[in-house]
Amino acid sequence: MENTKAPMIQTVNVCKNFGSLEVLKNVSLTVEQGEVVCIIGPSGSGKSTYLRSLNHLEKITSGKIYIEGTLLDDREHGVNKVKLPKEEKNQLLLKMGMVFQRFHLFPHKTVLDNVTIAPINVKKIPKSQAEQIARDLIKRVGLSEKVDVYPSKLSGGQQQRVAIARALAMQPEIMLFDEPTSALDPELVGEVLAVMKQLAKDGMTMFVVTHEMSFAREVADKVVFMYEGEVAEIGTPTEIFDNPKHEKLKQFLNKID
Amino acid sequence: MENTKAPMIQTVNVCKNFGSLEVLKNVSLTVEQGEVVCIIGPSGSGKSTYLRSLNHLEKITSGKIYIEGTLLDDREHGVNKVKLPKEEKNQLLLKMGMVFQRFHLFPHKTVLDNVTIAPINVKKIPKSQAEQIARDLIKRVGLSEKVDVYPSKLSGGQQQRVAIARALAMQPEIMLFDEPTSALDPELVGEVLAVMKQLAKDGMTMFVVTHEMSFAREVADKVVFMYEGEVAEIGTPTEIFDNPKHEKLKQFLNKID
Amino acid sequence: SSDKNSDTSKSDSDISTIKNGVLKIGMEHSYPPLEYLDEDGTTLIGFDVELGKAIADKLGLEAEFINNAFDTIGEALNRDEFDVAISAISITDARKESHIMSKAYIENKISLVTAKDKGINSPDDLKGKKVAVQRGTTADIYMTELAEKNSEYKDSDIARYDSVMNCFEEIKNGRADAVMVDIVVANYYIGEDKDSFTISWQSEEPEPFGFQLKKGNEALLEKLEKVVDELYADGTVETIAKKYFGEDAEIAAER
Amino acid sequence: MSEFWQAISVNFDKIVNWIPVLLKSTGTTLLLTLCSVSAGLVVSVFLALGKMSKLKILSKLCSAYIFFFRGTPLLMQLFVVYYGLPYMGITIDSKFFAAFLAYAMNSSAYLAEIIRAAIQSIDKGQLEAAKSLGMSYPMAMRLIIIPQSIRRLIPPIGNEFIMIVKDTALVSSIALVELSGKTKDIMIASSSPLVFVPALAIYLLITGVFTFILNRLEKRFSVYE
Amino acid sequence: MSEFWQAISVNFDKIVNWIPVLLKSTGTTLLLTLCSVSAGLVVSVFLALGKMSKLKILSKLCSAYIFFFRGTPLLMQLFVVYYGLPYMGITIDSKFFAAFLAYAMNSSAYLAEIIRAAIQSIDKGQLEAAKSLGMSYPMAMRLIIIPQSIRRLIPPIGNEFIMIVKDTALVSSIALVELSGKTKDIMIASSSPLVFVPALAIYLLITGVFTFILNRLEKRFSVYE
Ligand SMILES: Nc1ncnc2c1ncn2[C@@H]1O[C@H](COP(=O)(O)OP(=O)(O)OP(=O)(O)O)[C@@H](O)[C@H]1O
Ligand SMILES: Nc1ncnc2c1ncn2[C@@H]1O[C@H](COP(=O)(O)OP(=O)(O)OP(=O)(O)O)[C@@H](O)[C@H]1O
Ligand SMILES: [Mg+2]
Ligand SMILES: [Mg+2]
Repeated sequence: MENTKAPMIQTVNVCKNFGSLEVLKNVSLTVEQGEVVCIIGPSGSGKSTYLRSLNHLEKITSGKIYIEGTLLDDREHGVNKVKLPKEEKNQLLLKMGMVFQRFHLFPHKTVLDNVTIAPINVKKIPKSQAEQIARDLIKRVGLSEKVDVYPSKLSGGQQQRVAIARALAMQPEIMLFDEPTSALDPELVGEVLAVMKQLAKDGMTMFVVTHEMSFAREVADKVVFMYEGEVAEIGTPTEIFDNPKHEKLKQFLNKID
Repeated sequence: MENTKAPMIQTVNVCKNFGSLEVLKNVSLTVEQGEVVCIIGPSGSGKSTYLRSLNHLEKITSGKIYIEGTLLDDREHGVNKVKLPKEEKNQLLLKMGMVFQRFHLFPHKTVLDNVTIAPINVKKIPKSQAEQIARDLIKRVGLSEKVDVYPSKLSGGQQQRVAIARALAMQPEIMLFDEPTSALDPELVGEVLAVMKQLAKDGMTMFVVTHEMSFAREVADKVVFMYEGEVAEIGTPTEIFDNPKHEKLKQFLNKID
Repeated sequence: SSDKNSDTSKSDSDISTIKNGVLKIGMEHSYPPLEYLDEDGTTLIGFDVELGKAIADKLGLEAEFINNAFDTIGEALNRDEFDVAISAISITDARKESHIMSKAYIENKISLVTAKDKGINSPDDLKGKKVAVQRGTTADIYMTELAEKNSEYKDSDIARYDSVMNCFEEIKNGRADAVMVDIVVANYYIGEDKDSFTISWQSEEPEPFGFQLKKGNEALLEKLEKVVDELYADGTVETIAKKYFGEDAEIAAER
Repeated sequence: MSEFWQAISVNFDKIVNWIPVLLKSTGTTLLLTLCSVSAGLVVSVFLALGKMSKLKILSKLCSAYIFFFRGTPLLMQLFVVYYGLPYMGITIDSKFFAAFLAYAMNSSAYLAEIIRAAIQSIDKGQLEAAKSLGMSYPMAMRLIIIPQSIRRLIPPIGNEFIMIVKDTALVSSIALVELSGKTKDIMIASSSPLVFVPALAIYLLITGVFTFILNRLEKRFSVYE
Repeated sequence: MSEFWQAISVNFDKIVNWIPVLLKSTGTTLLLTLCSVSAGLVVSVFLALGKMSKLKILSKLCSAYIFFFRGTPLLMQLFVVYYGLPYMGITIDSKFFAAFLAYAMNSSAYLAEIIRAAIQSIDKGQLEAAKSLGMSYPMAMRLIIIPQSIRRLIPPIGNEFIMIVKDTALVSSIALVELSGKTKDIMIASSSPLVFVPALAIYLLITGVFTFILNRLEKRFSVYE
């Protein structure tokens, strides 16, 4: 059954230039439904750019992006040849939830409002129902007692957990994480990773850019090593960490130690 | 012989309040000459405040600070009872070099100028001589080819290495490091720690606030665990990491893992 | 011209303020037709200007005109910024007290200019009407006193402008009902517009213009009075007056 | 200096008598400021959004408007509106309204730049987070960006207000009586510059009180920071 | 509107003839601006450092000076200098110098706040780094903080310059002839407001050119960023 489903996300030869700088070079990757894929790689290798391209925070220069088998982008020279109706395009994009390195909670909204604002305004869910869902999610990330607090009163780890709840409130089918723990104090990293692990356990499809090798090793179904805009190596955690082939991957793992 | 020398730094019952917030509570510590002492502890436990108090970036509320046996501070209610001549006080402070978490290189000066500016202007060393010393130091941190570059063109790890060279150029007898690697991308941490290890090997007295447990384990003569403004536990790396006694230390080490 | 040179050196010694053979004349150069700029924006013209030149000529001096805000002309005289002010300055008791005022050099009255159909024939008709005046002029003082003495006039109905030209703009575009102004100026402005505007009233009290000088400069005053008498006698004043005030203007001062 | 204090003490009664007269004209000063900044604020929102718009023509038009009103002296703008427009067949009867028009147009240009700066100072991440939650650009503006800019807007808008309070001094040139014009009239009538003392004090009082209120407001709006 | 364009085309020759006259008076505008902003800049450095000083009296004095000159209209300041000072026994002979004095004092207050903001915007870590290297506060200011503030100073100082260019319009009220005063004169002489067209164009040109130079300078100074 599972195998006959279309991949959650598939990209074919995605390229992205910033001016003359080629940041992504023919990146082709697939994330199956229910899979957890981790992307690792040195700074500037294009990990964030790739993730951001998926949900249209960046426009790719060329290549194809499929979401659950539907062609969302088919670009050449920056022009999208797919002309989806706006409504349909938005529906596809809403299948992806995103968590950022620097949280980006809305500072003028309480925790509860942060989590309900999109469901109420974008999905037009009734307020009371949205709040019910939000409270459940906030409980799930362990912050029930912070519901009415402003983000500035939270630690980094707590903020990131709210950001995860906020993304989940839109009931996405895949969660994109861009280094969700690297802006955190070391002792706060654990609490966020715990929430993510639980999420993976619950069967959420996840695409995670991370520097936390132990997390990748433990949770990932597949690990992708990016290097200078290219997918340099793909494999199971064991293959990548215990038997790296690419020279640069070896160097990278050595440095991280 | 070594033992008869006065300790490099000694503090007795150092307290520091920010308004009604007690950040340091009777911190008494000693750093012997040639020793490497690492301070660990959760965020907000007062590690930075303690380090900054030593070289007068913060004024302590009460307590005593000795530098090489000379009483620099003997404060009560914020008033220093020691009245050293300004010149002598500055001399004592110059025995300490400081490296910050966020580097704080001077952005309008090239690498070379960053390293020479203090020797030339504070120590009144002739420019050519200062530059000679600076070039040696820059070479020592492995950045000879970056001498004429502005800091903005350097990676975080390179900037931190320049910051170390800059502090060393004043020929301090002890180096204070405040989380020197926690603003760095993971793959850049190693190059900075390598420089620090070499420094330790060369016999520099060092006082290091850090979250890098492996560094502390490898290099430190003594590890201090601070918790809520107090020295909760002191010991050799083996004692602290393999046989922690304080409940909070155990929790802390677990979280960091 | 050698004659002129000897004259100049003589006057230099006579009157301490005069240097290098230049008679400095202060005026605010936005008061047509007495002192104003030609349409090119640079050439200073007007009755006072030509009179000033004629006077300087007679004295064997070069005339230099210095622009000064009207309300600080007295101050400027006191600090020797110029030797004499010729700027349509009415001879008032206050001015006589603080400065030397010459005898009248031309006659003048204050007047009321209105649109023909306004039915304003004297200051009595101004109750509830908007009157435009130039700030600090005798017209301003006249209206202010009127409003102070008589509660039927409201001070808020007096609109005080920095320049007399603005006052006339206001009756042209209907934002003011009347302008109170020196009659010589009124004549100039009505000029071509005789069909629509009229001088509906003029004061009984004459308000002639005089030269204003710093106290203690009687030596210069004496010379100026003498020269003006000569200029009256040889018809120069009349010629200039006709040029700026029209053929039938009666401006001759009693001297 | 001692002469100065002596003059004040000798003329103390006079000065006291001027104060109610000056305060009355201060009413015009404040009313004009309030009206024109309020109207300017409404216009400025459209100008700011217009200048940031992707529609080239709209953006260019708004930029030109802003450039013109920021690039020329307010005094001239006032002259053009009051003395110039009648030549083009538009005569504004009320001096107050003419001044209001010039000041509102002028401040709308300044306020537009203020609003634009405030919006652009909001971390780009906020817009990205909103987008990633499916919000459209207008919705993100309305719910996320503009509410956050408001706190940052308070100080510069307050400054603009204070600027206009002071700039109302210029309207004496169209014979609209406010604090400065009245001061000048009294100076001429009394042939003494003493009236400047209470007049300057009133200006300082206004700007002082306003600065105080501003600081309060700013604190009020920063509860969440 | 069509009337307007017609008026322009009919009077085109006249307008062209006014331009050199206007440009000549623009000299005064620019000279006054340049002198007063330069002098203001010198004074403002001391004011800014004074206000930040730990010496309470000095700090209070500087604050009061800044509050006064920012809190009252420049027009009134000009009046006080021009009309008021002579009563206090201080007589300024030249109108230009009187205007210069008022404008320099005024802009020094604004510039002081600009400088203070720029200095305070420099990351506190810079001062701490300098201190930890043994530099005294004055040395750190001189070698580290002030050089870094300069780039941040360019835009607001440029703005102040543009402000003063426009504010010179006020000196026509003391009969010092500059661009605005000349424009008024020509308006009176020609009994037509057409002269506003070239005058406004000159102002826009000045502000435009200056804004352009500013942007260039700003880029120049940001080599190290
Ligand atoms: N908006 C942009 N304009 C120009 N260049 C950009 C932009 N965004 C990213 N880049 C460049 O693209 C390259 C890849 O950046 P990206 O952020 O995707 O790397 P990354 O792998 O996420 O690195 P990190 O681990 O530091 O987050 C870098 O060289 C970066 O400088
Ligand atoms: N200038 C200040 N004013 C008020 N409180 C301060 C100030 N500096 C630090 N604190 C407070 O003092 C406490 C200790 O801060 P400190 O920076 O020393 O902790 P730390 O152990 O270095 O933490 P971290 O690991 O996050 O750097 C914290 O609660 C902090 O909020
Ligand atoms: Mg990234
Ligand atoms: Mg710290």
